[in-house]
Amino acid sequence: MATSPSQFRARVVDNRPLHGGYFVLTLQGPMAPRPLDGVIPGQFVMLRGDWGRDLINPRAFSVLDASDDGRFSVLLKAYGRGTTRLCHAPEDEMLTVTGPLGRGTFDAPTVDGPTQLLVAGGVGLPPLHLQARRAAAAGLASRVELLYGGRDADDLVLLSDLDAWGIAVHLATEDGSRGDRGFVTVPLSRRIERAQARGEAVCILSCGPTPMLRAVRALGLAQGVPTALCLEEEMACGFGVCLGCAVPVYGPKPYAYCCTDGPVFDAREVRWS
Amino acid sequence: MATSPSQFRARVVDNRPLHGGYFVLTLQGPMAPRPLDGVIPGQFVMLRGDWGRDLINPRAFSVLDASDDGRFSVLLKAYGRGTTRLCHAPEDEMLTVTGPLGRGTFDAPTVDGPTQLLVAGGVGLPPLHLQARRAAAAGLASRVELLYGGRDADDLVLLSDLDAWGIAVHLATEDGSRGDRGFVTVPLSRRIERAQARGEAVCILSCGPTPMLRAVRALGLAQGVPTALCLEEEMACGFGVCLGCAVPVYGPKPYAYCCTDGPVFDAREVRWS
Amino acid sequence: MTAAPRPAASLPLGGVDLSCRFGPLTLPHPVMTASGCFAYGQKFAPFMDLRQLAGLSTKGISPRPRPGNPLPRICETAAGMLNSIGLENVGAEAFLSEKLPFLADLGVSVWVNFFGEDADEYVQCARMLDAGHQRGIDVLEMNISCPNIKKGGIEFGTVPEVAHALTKRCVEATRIPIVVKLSPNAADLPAMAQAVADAGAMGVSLINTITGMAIDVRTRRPRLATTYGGLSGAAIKPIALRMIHQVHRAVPELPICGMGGVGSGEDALELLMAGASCVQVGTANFARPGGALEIRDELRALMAELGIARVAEVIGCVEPLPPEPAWAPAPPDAEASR
Amino acid sequence: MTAAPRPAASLPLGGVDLSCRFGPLTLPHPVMTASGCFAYGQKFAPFMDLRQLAGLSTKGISPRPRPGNPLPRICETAAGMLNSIGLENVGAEAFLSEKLPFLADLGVSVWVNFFGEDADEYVQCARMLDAGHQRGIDVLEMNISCPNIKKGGIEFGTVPEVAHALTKRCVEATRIPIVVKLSPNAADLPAMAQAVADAGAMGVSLINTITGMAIDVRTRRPRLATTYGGLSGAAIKPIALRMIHQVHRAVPELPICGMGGVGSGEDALELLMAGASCVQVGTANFARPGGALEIRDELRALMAELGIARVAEVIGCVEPLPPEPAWAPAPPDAEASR
Ligand SMILES: Cc1cc2nc3c(=O)[nH]c(=O)nc-3n(C[C@H](O)[C@H](O)[C@H](O)COP(=O)(O)OP(=O)(O)OC[C@H]3O[C@@H](n4cnc5c(N)ncnc54)[C@H](O)[C@@H]3O)c2cc1C
Ligand SMILES: Cc1cc2nc3c(=O)[nH]c(=O)nc-3n(C[C@H](O)[C@H](O)[C@H](O)COP(=O)(O)OP(=O)(O)OC[C@H]3O[C@@H](n4cnc5c(N)ncnc54)[C@H](O)[C@@H]3O)c2cc1C
Ligand SMILES: Cc1cc2nc3c(=O)[nH]c(=O)nc-3n(C[C@H](O)[C@H](O)[C@H](O)COP(=O)(O)O)c2cc1C
Ligand SMILES: Cc1cc2nc3c(=O)[nH]c(=O)nc-3n(C[C@H](O)[C@H](O)[C@H](O)COP(=O)(O)O)c2cc1C
Ligand code: FES
Ligand code: FES
Repeated sequence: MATSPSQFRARVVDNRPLHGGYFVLTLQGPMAPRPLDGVIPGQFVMLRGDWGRDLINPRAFSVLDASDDGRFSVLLKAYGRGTTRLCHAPEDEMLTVTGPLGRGTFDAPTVDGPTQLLVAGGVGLPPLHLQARRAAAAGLASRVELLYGGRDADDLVLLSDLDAWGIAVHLATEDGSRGDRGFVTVPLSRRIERAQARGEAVCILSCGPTPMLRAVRALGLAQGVPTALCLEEEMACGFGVCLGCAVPVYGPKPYAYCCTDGPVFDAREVRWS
Repeated sequence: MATSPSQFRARVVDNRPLHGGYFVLTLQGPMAPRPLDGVIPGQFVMLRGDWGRDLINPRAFSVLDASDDGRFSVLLKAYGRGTTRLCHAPEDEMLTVTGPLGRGTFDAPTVDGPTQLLVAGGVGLPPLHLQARRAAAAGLASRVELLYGGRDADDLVLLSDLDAWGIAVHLATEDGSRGDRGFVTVPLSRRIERAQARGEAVCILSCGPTPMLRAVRALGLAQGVPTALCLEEEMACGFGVCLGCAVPVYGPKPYAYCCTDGPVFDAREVRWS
Repeated sequence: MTAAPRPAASLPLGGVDLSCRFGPLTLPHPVMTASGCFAYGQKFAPFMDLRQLAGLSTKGISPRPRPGNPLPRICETAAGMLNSIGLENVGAEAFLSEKLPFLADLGVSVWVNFFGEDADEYVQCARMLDAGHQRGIDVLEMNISCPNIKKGGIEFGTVPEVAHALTKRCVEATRIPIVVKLSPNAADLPAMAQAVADAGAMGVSLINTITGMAIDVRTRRPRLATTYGGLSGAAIKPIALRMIHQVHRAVPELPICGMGGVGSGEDALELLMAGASCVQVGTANFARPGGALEIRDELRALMAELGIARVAEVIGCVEPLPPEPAWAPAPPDAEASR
Repeated sequence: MTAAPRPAASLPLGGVDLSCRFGPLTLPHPVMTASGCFAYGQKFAPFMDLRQLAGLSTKGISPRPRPGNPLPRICETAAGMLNSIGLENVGAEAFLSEKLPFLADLGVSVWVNFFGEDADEYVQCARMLDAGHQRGIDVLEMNISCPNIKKGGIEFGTVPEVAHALTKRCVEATRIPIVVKLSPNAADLPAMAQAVADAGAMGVSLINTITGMAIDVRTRRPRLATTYGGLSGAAIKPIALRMIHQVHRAVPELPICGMGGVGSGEDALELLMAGASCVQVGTANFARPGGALEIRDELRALMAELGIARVAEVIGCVEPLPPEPAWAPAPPDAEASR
């Protein structure tokens, strides 16, 4: 687990448009201490610009990467008012950042642990991208594989990074323009079947739109594959005080909290129909 | 009176900082028809950026100038949230403009009419600046004189224009850093005395902060000088429908409307203590 | 984010029928303009084709002309504004002779908002305006909710029995259908709606502005001369939606004209889904004098996108989210799934 | 713009005394944090020095722990947000054993917000929390206004007689002073305030959230699982100011803890001038976890700028604007001035 969270100001040093409407927003935070040192895949930050009295709450974004020069980045796509503003944040704009947040995160891969199937969709890529980056840096590139789904080829971003790290990638697009035609569950079930056929231990780490996570969960549960889901719930605070980000769970209490207990949850624990 | 008002989009082509916190914001409006053709000194526009759900109403600004290439400008200073945003409006930002608005405006000077004493303060300069510009263009520069007050020398802007047009200028600053020390009423009463001493017919056209207008009104009434005041009232619509911009008056009805009956009113008519 | 988007085939723009009904009235689309935010219509002529509106509600009319309140009368607040105009108006007589002919010519639904300082004045006003029956006035919108007049106003708007009695007298005083504009300051809106429906109101309008205040800390004075004023704009939309929904659930057969913070086609659709049969655009007219028709166009485009063919389909259509699976200390198939 | 700025010599920052009183309590400054927006305090420790707060109000406590409402529980609105947390809390027992010791150590004013599902539960809760008397609990803030529980809640908050009886029973059940948090959904706030004051409440807190709703037009579902939720944030500040002012005018001796949209020192000063003796910061804590202390600093700076030496000087100081000169068809000295 990373250091305790703080709130700080950060400057936009780059806001790079990718294809498909995605942006990589890079921020320069303070240098001493560097608030995001030791950030773990799945952890997130809350971002807000000086937006005045409307858009009162900050928005949650998974950390895509944090480097030791105090910079860090997030992957964005315009969804509503807040993300639209952030996609247009010009260089040098100052944002207010709270983080790193989130306690429940992805387990790191190990030499003899199960192969980690990183299942991503849309803006759910960052925690898995960071997981892959860390795995590669630790010489464990072969222990993780990315399964990545989108609407079309344009909807799949940052693939060259995975290539560079030597990580196996399985793609799916709804229109068939790249990889399998269909949802990411198509390559995922094939991959699980293959693993089961040869007795390979695998686990699923997944992040993406909720309908995708539901399908991944169903598949993981049905196939008996340990499945960790990185959830998105509407958040006001991000640090456990508003109780807005409840996740229905099985367990001693009916709700857990996405921001402090998660955002990563065991698929069995999540109380979804 | 200028053409009937319309609402249109205009692009920021220049936002020039002057000293003292003032900005001249220049906008490019449509070309055919040019909405501000024939604008009269005292008329104004309502401006609003794409500000979302906060700052719901547009802000009123006197027209500083409108040229026949469809451009027009306003003089700004940061006062509250709206003017602060406009002072920072970057080039190419699109604003929504309604105008030209205001029916009651300043009378043009004439060869044999009274000398017009244009009494300005702060962001009240534009209608008088435009009045002076028009007078000069009509070869009547000698029929108008500008009396202009500010906190300090920095607070007096666009003076070189008046010089270039050959218009007499009398200045006053509260700290005495330029012109008379004190309020603009100091040079104004001196000028009125001089006029009265030599039997010169003068009238006052004034625009500026309300405390200044009160003082100018008191002076004008006391000296029996015809006085026209360009008022600022809080406005929601600018075209006579919200009834927010009421001006207390003597006359058949207790209130007139700054946006449609004004913004210029006869000082005698205004019901101020 | 548990609600899966409802799958719906989108429609061509032409496949959307915006026409709708408000009780006995048929409207070409559901977007009107709100009282006090549209004056008597004329001043919007430079900005829009008034004939394309579904209808409009006039500034509130009283039996005699009223001068309105001292200034300042308005001030902006977060995502809203306060006003204390004081129901300034030309009076019923001048309205009928000077303003109505222009409105009658437009061919849109003309709602005349009216009020009095006491019950007798309400009745008197309804009687005077009855002269507009079949001469241009389609609805009398009885404002029992204005926070800005001294006598009456508020009390009519908060006590069901008082509202019932007043409505009954006014309904009897005119042949023009009456729609009662309820006060959001009432504690029990459904009871108010039922009371005026029982008294013969054709429908209700809601919501009017909510009483609020702002202070200039530099002068230590209220920002409005009357201290209190009415809050309108985007800020109050959540309250409007709640009240429309409550009233629609409680008195489903009573048509509701909804208003409060409508500034886009999506806002309009939200109000319709909460239970409004049509909507009025108020404060948004100030910043966008042609806004009501833009909102109509946005509504059409959004309905097309969402595959909604007719307005009637969605009035009050909002339904609770499906329940979560029941909680248990362990997942139902904990063993099976291991 | 008729009000001339009040001339006042500015003060050095050190010339401002922020200390203030709330009934018998002395506070180092008037800025507390609000119930439900500050959990049990601990989670803010990474972001601020909690000891510098004037005080804090805990999440609402009930006799037994409560799990809270299904999701979604929150949604943003124009300059505000809706919540329907459902008063999730650890229960009085766990609060006393697990949360109170940490709070008691801070040396700030600890207000424990509490509620029950019915009158007996309220009394039971007050009795249980009485164990915190002189062990860290300074005030019991009785929430009779939560829109998010099924039984009780709203009704206690809108009928003066019911509120009076409930307050009386709770006051008798504990040695800790009781401050009643009133419902903004009540039609007559001054009557509510008088009723609870008569029953022995030390003061009142207002306002709680205002019941509202939002709809997702794509799914045709409410944005909150419970359909309705409570509106908070900047959007409601004008309503909070009006209610604080009304209650302060009607019951001037009753201390008011004000909240609703406070996000800056200027907002805090507005609430004080309307009649609050201290303020609580709610929703603003989410975006700015250290915000309450920033607001205190802004308040100090603003008071210095405006030459306000002590908080007590400005509580309820707002006064009506001076009247306009009387209207007449012609100016009083029309001839003289020609
Ligand atoms: C832990 C976590 C990590 C996330 N990581 C990313 C990321 O890396 N990249 C990215 O683009 N998006 C990410 N999201 C989603 C992102 O936070 C939302 O898309 C964003 O808040 C929407 O804000 P908006 O103003 O554009 O939308 P609006 O609909 O205008 O927002 C209204 C409110 O709803 C909330 N909201 C709406 N949708 C979501 C959602 N899906 N999740 C949470 N809150 C929501 C907003 O925060 C805001 O409070 C993440 C969300 C969570 C919870
Ligand atoms: C006819 C007319 C001409 C004007 N010409 C100019 C000009 O040329 N240059 C310039 O800088 N300013 C001018 N003003 C004043 C300008 O409109 C206000 O300063 C501006 O509206 C303040 O907005 P804000 O958001 O910065 O302030 P805020 O205080 O945040 O505004 C809140 C609300 O109050 C209104 N408001 C506040 N102060 C004034 C005021 N003095 N007059 C009218 N409304 C006010 C705003 O419009 C807004 O609705 C003019 C005003 C009028 C009525
Ligand atoms: C300046 C102003 C004046 C108003 N005058 C009236 C009125 O005379 N009669 C009335 O019933 N409502 C009046 N209203 C209320 C509006 O008709 C409408 O109910 C309310 O503003 C909410 O809608 P909105 O948020 O779209 O403005 C007025 C509102 C404003 C802002
Ligand atoms: C998420 C949330 C939870 C709340 N929970 C409580 C509560 O448990 N008890 C209570 O009395 N008020 C509760 N409130 C109301 C606040 O204490 C406060 O009265 C209200 O939000 C207005 O202040 P604000 O605009 O500063 O948020 C809650 C508010 C929010 C936003
Ligand atoms: S976002 Fe506030 S508790 Fe999780
Ligand atoms: S600003 Fe609306 S009537 Fe003048």
